[in-house]
Amino acid sequence: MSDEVLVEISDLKVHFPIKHGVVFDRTIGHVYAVDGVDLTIHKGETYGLVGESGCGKSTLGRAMLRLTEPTSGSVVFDGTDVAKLKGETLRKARRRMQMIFQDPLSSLDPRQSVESILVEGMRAHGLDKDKESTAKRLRELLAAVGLPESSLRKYPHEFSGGQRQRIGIARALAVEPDLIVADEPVSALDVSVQAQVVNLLEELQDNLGLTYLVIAHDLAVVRHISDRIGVMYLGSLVEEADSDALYEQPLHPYTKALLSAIPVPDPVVEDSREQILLAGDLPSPANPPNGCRFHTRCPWKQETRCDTERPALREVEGAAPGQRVACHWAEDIRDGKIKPHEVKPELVETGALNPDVPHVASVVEAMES
Amino acid sequence: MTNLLTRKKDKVDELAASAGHSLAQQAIRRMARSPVAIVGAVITGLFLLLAIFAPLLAPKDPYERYLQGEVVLGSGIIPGPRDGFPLGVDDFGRDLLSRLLVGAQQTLLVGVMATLIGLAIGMVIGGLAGAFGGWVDTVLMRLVDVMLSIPSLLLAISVAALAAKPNQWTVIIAVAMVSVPIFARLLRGTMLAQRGSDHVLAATSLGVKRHTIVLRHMLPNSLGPVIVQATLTLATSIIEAAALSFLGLGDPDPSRAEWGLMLGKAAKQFLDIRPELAFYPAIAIIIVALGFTLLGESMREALDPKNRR
Amino acid sequence: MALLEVRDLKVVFQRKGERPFTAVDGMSFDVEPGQTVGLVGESGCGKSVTSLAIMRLLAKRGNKVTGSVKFEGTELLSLSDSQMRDRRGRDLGMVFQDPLSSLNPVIPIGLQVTEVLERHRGMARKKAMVDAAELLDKVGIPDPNRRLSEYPHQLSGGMRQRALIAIALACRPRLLIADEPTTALDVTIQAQILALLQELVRDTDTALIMITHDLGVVAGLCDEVNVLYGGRIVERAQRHALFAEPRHPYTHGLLASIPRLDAGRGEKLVPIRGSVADNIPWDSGCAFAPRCPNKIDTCVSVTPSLEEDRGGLLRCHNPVLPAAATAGEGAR
Amino acid sequence: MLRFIVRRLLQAIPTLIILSILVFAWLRSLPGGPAGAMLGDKATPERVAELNALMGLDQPIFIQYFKFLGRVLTGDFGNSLISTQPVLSEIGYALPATIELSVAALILAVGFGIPLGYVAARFRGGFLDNATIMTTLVGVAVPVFFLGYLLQFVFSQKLGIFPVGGRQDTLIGATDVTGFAVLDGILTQEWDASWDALVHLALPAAALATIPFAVIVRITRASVLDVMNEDFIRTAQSKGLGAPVIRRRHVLRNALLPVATTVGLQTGLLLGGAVLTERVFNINGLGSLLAEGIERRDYPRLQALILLGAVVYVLVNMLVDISYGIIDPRVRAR
Amino acid sequence: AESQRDAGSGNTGTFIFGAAGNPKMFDPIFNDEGETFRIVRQMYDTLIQNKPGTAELEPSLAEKWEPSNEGKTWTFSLRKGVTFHDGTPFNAAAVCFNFDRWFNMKGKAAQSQMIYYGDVFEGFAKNEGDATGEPVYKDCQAKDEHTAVLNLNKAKGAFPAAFTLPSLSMSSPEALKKYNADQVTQTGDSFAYNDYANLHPTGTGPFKFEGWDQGKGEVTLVRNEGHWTKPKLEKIIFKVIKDENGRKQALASGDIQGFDYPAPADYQLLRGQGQNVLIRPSFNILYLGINQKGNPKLQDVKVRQALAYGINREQFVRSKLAEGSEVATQFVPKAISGYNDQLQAIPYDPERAKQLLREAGAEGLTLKFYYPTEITRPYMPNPADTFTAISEDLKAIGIKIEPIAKPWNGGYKDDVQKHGKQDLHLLGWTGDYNDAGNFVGTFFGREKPEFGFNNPELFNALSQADGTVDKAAQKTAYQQVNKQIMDYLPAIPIAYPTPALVVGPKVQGMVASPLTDERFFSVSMG
Ligand SMILES: Nc1ncnc2c1ncn2[C@@H]1O[C@H](COP(=O)(O)OP(=O)(O)OP(=O)(O)O)[C@@H](O)[C@H]1O
Ligand SMILES: Nc1ncnc2c1ncn2[C@@H]1O[C@H](COP(=O)(O)OP(=O)(O)OP(=O)(O)O)[C@@H](O)[C@H]1O
Ligand SMILES: [Mg+2]
Ligand SMILES: [Mg+2]
Repeated sequence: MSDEVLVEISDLKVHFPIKHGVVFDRTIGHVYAVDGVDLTIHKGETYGLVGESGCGKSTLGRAMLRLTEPTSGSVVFDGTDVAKLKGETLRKARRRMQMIFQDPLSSLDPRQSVESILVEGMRAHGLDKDKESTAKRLRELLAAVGLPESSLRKYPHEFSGGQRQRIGIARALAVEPDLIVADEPVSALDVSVQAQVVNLLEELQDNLGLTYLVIAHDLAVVRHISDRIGVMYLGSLVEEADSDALYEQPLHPYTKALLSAIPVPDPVVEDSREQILLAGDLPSPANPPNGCRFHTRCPWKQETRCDTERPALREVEGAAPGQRVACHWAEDIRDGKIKPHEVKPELVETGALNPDVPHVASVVEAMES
Repeated sequence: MTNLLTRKKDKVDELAASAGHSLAQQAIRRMARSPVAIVGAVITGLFLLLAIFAPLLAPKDPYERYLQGEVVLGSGIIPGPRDGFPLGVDDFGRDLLSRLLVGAQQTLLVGVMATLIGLAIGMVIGGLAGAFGGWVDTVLMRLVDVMLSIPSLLLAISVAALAAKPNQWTVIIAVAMVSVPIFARLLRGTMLAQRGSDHVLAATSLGVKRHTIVLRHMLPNSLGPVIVQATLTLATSIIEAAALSFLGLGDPDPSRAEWGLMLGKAAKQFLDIRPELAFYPAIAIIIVALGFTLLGESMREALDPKNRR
Repeated sequence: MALLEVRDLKVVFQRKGERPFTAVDGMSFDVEPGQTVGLVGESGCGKSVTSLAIMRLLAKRGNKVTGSVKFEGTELLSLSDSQMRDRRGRDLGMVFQDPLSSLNPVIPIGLQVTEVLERHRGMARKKAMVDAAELLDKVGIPDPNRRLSEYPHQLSGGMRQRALIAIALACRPRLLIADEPTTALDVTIQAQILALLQELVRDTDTALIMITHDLGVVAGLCDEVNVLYGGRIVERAQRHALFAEPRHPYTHGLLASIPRLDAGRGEKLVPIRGSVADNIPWDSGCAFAPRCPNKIDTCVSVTPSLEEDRGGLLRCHNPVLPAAATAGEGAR
Repeated sequence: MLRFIVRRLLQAIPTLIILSILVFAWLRSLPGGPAGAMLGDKATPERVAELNALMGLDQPIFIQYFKFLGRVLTGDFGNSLISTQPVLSEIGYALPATIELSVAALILAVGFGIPLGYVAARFRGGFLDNATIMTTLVGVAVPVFFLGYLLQFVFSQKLGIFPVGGRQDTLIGATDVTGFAVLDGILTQEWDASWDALVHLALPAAALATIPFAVIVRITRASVLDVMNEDFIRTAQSKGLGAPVIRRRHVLRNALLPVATTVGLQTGLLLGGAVLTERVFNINGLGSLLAEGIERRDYPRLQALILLGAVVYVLVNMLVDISYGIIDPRVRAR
Repeated sequence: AESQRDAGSGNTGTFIFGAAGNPKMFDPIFNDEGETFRIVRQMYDTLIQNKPGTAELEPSLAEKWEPSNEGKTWTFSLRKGVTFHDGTPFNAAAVCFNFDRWFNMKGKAAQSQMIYYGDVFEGFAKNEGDATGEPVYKDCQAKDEHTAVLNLNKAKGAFPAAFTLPSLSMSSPEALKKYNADQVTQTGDSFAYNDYANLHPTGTGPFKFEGWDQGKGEVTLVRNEGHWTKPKLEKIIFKVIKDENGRKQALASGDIQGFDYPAPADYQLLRGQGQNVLIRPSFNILYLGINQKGNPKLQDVKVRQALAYGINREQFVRSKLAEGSEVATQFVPKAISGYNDQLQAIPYDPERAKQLLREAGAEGLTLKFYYPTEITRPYMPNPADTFTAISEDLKAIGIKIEPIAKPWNGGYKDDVQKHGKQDLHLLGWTGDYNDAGNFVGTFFGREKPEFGFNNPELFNALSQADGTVDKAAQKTAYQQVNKQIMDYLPAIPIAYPTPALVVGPKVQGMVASPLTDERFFSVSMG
């Protein structure tokens, strides 16, 4: 780990238009999936991103790699703004940033052998100079992720979940990237196998000096592997801190609640744990609340500012170095000056913009998808 | 570990089932156990053999007017079965059995070519729409909508009537046009699904070139349903061609031994005096169409991830 | 007498042309009134099949259920279909994993709640609606009257799960079976739902069978925990005992392999090697043997039986010793 | 809901415009031309040329198109070349027959298809199920016109149960009110006329219904099976609900969704099949108009019929969408 | 509903005839099509008519007709006491009104629809269409109440037979005026007619128009009580059944009591059911056209003869055509005055054919053979079968055939008659009235793309024959011409098919006409 900055994201926004129309679709609103995120990742570190489902973690990760077009903002990767690259330069730049997906199987083309999966990226970047060196490289890759050499001729469906994820990791490694974005790398795996992948990721980082952005909704996993953690809520970062600092002294009410909500496999801890139960549900990202996005569920919500002024991510006096929080009242809450109160859950309006409702122009279309 | 989304895991299983390579093998294995599939395969197999070797199998020249002298339509006489003519002759005194056998070849030709042409055009349209999305998709799909909004037989009739110089290909193309929108929509659907899929995203993030992604990843993975549909289309094409023949829009060479043509003519003219002339080709068409349908349906069933376990 | 006595429950799936598959293999456990019993295990170990077998909700064909399930002394497995229907929803309630797909998308929430009241309480629709609103209110759904006429897709995930719970508890059943009720939900919502369940069960003295793969959930909720592996119970203990001194190498391995929020960074996780696919059939030894760090020769030759062990039950030839806190070293 | 309907209507406009252009361009590119069709046997080349000039067919094609479009928009499809009657009134006369036939076929297909599909699903894998599937597969493989002849041969010629064709006995002297023979009989209380019309409908409707019937059976079966596997059915069972309630309240409604769509798509097939059926059973409906129009290159009639077909198709599918909205609240919400 | 079938068993006096298509409208002058003529004939009378069952003339509205002035003047003595269906009297003024109406018809649209008038009278007072020539008609005078005098600008062999044409039927002047009969409008691709044509046709004929139910496809006529023929039927219904099988079955089941043109293959079957198949004497000709411009080899008469010898017409006629059909010996049928009975049919002799081809150096000849689809004609019940039979025969003498099928209206007539794209083609002709010129004059009277030859000698002979006013002299002239044609062999006459008419067992008094000119006044239901 160093202080050298590898990625610097500033004011990144990704808004997905919601289309709807009579004759021609027109945009009637946006899903504010990522809405103004600033974030810095240092070389060699693991940055963890947590948050509830739908808060924009994956979108952020993808926008970083330009797999989703950002609406605005910049993603400076090692000096170049990825958000502005085009065509062939973008394609070339992709070599240095790779992704690991949640669902190991669907991210592997079922018709490709492992060899072909691994060689494809190398070929795209001219790394497969000659047969011998390629073969050597393949052996290295397999060894690195702990798969037998005989795997090369096999197809993804012939592997177990954990092994498939290893193939996905090997594919990412094949092009010798600097940064790997891992989007829920273990959440689709059996409980007993998750640790294998987590350990592998850590090992690879040690050996290859990789930089990770690990996305998960599971704070325990994130805390385990990350150096620093960003907590997301409704498209923006609400808190960012070193892994331990975050656990020891969460400053944002949401972080507090999140931490307290996670069950620990230890009855002793569980029995004594004091939970902050949040009321209500996550509002729709298409219709985020004004002011602080969290104010609708916040037990520390104040009369002023919270529902009008959107708090920026800031450092707080007396907090751990590098800890930043987006709450107007962080200090007062920490110091116990403000007491939590009960929150009446608000109705979360679903309906037209509900992601559960398929958006189709006609039934015929719906049937096909 | 908390919160393992088993829901998502189910999907993984499903995908494992539909994974390309295993998919084919599993499907074949499952089909080998299904009587429906076996019947379908046997019928289609026999039909294919028959079609290929028809000229060798036919006992007589299907175009020679052996018993023409004995045909007197004015008195309603078309000679029936007799020595050397086990099924009798048609209204030109030609051997019916030989014509039926050779007809398999023509029928197969019509069915296969119509399907292939429909498939080719449909795949180009659907493939472009699916690969590019956006306005290309919008424009192409509007076109397909239009084709869909004309009932299939009308579409075929229209195309058949359009031909300046009708020949066998007119029928084939007419029938092919009917399946174009079906193939186009099917391929587009699967391609679009592929577009957002993780493995395409993975290839993009690896920096694989766009056309390579389309051709190497998206297209091959979209083919399964298309192949199933093609098998089913073969059956409907044969029937559709017969309907065109019936409406007088069929093959303009009136003496060609083709089931649809034979059926169309006999159903109109000789149902009262010699119904066999209509029944034999009709039964042949029904059996073959059934064969392809059975095969296609069992293939669809076998490929359906829902039926796994 | 226990409220529910499950004895030697066995479910065999048999499909034409395929080998029979034993999903649940001699399961026995008791649930006392007011008690919360946990069934924990990885995906595919037979948790859901067990619960469905108890509720007699498995398909009529393609499987064979043997053994005994006694509810308040009545053998459920030999009840007639209609007698069993009378019990379901009244004596036995059930909550499923996915709240969205477990609610009928085309019927208003209200009707889905009142249905059960009408069925078992013989209430008229109007009266049932009033009760339904009360129920929704009790499970914490705001503005219940309005929600009655809404459809499932108009509710958020957490609200849907609350509605499902309301349905399951509508007739005050003696036993509630919750099959991974929070798996599809976010942590903050999960916490709400778990708290709600706990409260309802406590208030009404309902017994609860909690099915989950999340040891954390079990730790906070259950009185007694059954750990399942390959369709059999491999370990049973009171929750404190189980987490303090896991005896079965599988239980132990699970605990060691998952990161704990309260453990610091850097502590290496100890994975269980292999995967569930490596199981061997129970009749030729211990199913877990191929993945077991404590494997000894007998493990692959003699099938272990469930035996008394320090106040709980254990199915293992070579259990983890309490001292061996570092066991599982051989996991790699 | 109203907005939803309006929107679906407006969405159809571009489709119809493209269609009109295609239809127009296509018909104009056909050899022969209307004059030939009009003049029949006595058409000398000179007369044909003269008529063509008279009808403005020598003008640039796009001018012809706009003139055509202008007339179409004012509801004027011109006169049929064959009958010289206004196409619109021709269609008006033929429409009831085709509607009667299609509706009867649809009623047969839906009325028998859904219950049978449902029963097949309930006894999945059993004899009844297999027999049903086999029947529907065979049903799809039989050419409609041949089936028509077969039915005619067996039921009217051999058994004499049903009339061979037509819509009604000529001499029954039914009073014409709406043009719908069955309905007219009811309106005027000429019950024998209604009955006669129904008897005439039986065979053609049965022939026309086969394919939609087969498709509906199979879709129903598949979707019932799908729904029966849904989690919410398990929820309903866990409530202790009886099978009939579950079936009625939970299975059927959800299972009907895909069936509704299929029914919509089948109307396209019905129109095509009507061409063949009407021919075989000698019904003077749109199908015969069309067949005759094609044979004799009756441009005005063909244009009108194809456009009408597309409009009907679009409308029916809109109705399906609306019914979908009624059944499924998720669609309504949009 | 008052079911008439149940009301009285047996004779109800209603005759239901199965029509193959909808009528166009009922103004005879604008019509050119058989389905409509069949109905029109029952409602209107012409000045002269054909004697039932023949092509001989007999009085109708005119009791006598007299040519004078070298055939340029025709004097008609009219039947007395005749009234139109609207009650107005039929007289010489009405006759002249009709002739003047036709002659003075205004508007391109209207003129373009008067096909038969154009053929016979060649021009209008003011020609608005391009293709019409000098008018033959000069004027008409009502000499007295019952004598009409028609003056022509030139004599034509077609007269007086042409006065039997149903197009030249007499309509009620009152009705014509009242219902705007002359108004024919053209919009877009099509023509629209007036109330007279659609709703109020008014003639003097044995049956009156009652109604046209387009929904059911039924035209109903009722008896004209005062008609001099004393029609027996109370009512005639023309019921449209477009499908041939449908008509056949409707007849079998008693839904209809007659239809036209049954397929030859069904004659036996129909008779077996007790139906009466009435075979019309042939008044038509089916020929194999030869286009000499298409292939230069065809300009050699030997090659044309070879084709004639190579076709087994005997066999074709026997196996494919109806009984009574005969192999054609020339281009006019027997019933036509001018038929040359000296001429023998060219025999089937494939060896001779090959020999001739060899002599002409035309072995291995490849010919484009056109045939029409989507049509049946009285002279060609099944074009595809006809094509098959002939082309197979020609293949047998070593000629290669390139088959080209075209829809009748979708290019066949254009290609064959206008552009002459073919080498060989199938066509034929049904006579309109008893006049040889109506056949051979139409075919070979001038140079045409259809046949692609220029034979001034032949053209001359034909026009002279046509101009001969004396009937006997004209007959001899045509016999001569027919021989000349067969020697030159510009095409090959194949057969004189006999189109039939079928009626149910109870139908009596139906007389089949060679000209398909059946008038139902004599029909009764037994
Ligand atoms: N392509 C897209 N078009 C429209 N909306 C999108 C798209 N992708 C994501 N969204 C919406 O953006 C929001 C954020 O999605 P995202 O996938 O980034 O969430 P997430 O935090 O990764 O959630 P999860 O934990 O469920 O993966 C969601 O409401 C989602 O519905
Ligand atoms: N209907 C069935 N037919 C055949 N096998 C089945 C059926 N239902 C379940 N099984 C099998 O029985 C085993 C146990 O399934 P069960 O659903 O009980 O697992 P689980 O413990 O609930 O897992 P999860 O955590 O994924 O829900 C699995 O291997 C499964 O494949
Ligand atoms: Mg995500
Ligand atoms: Mg489960």
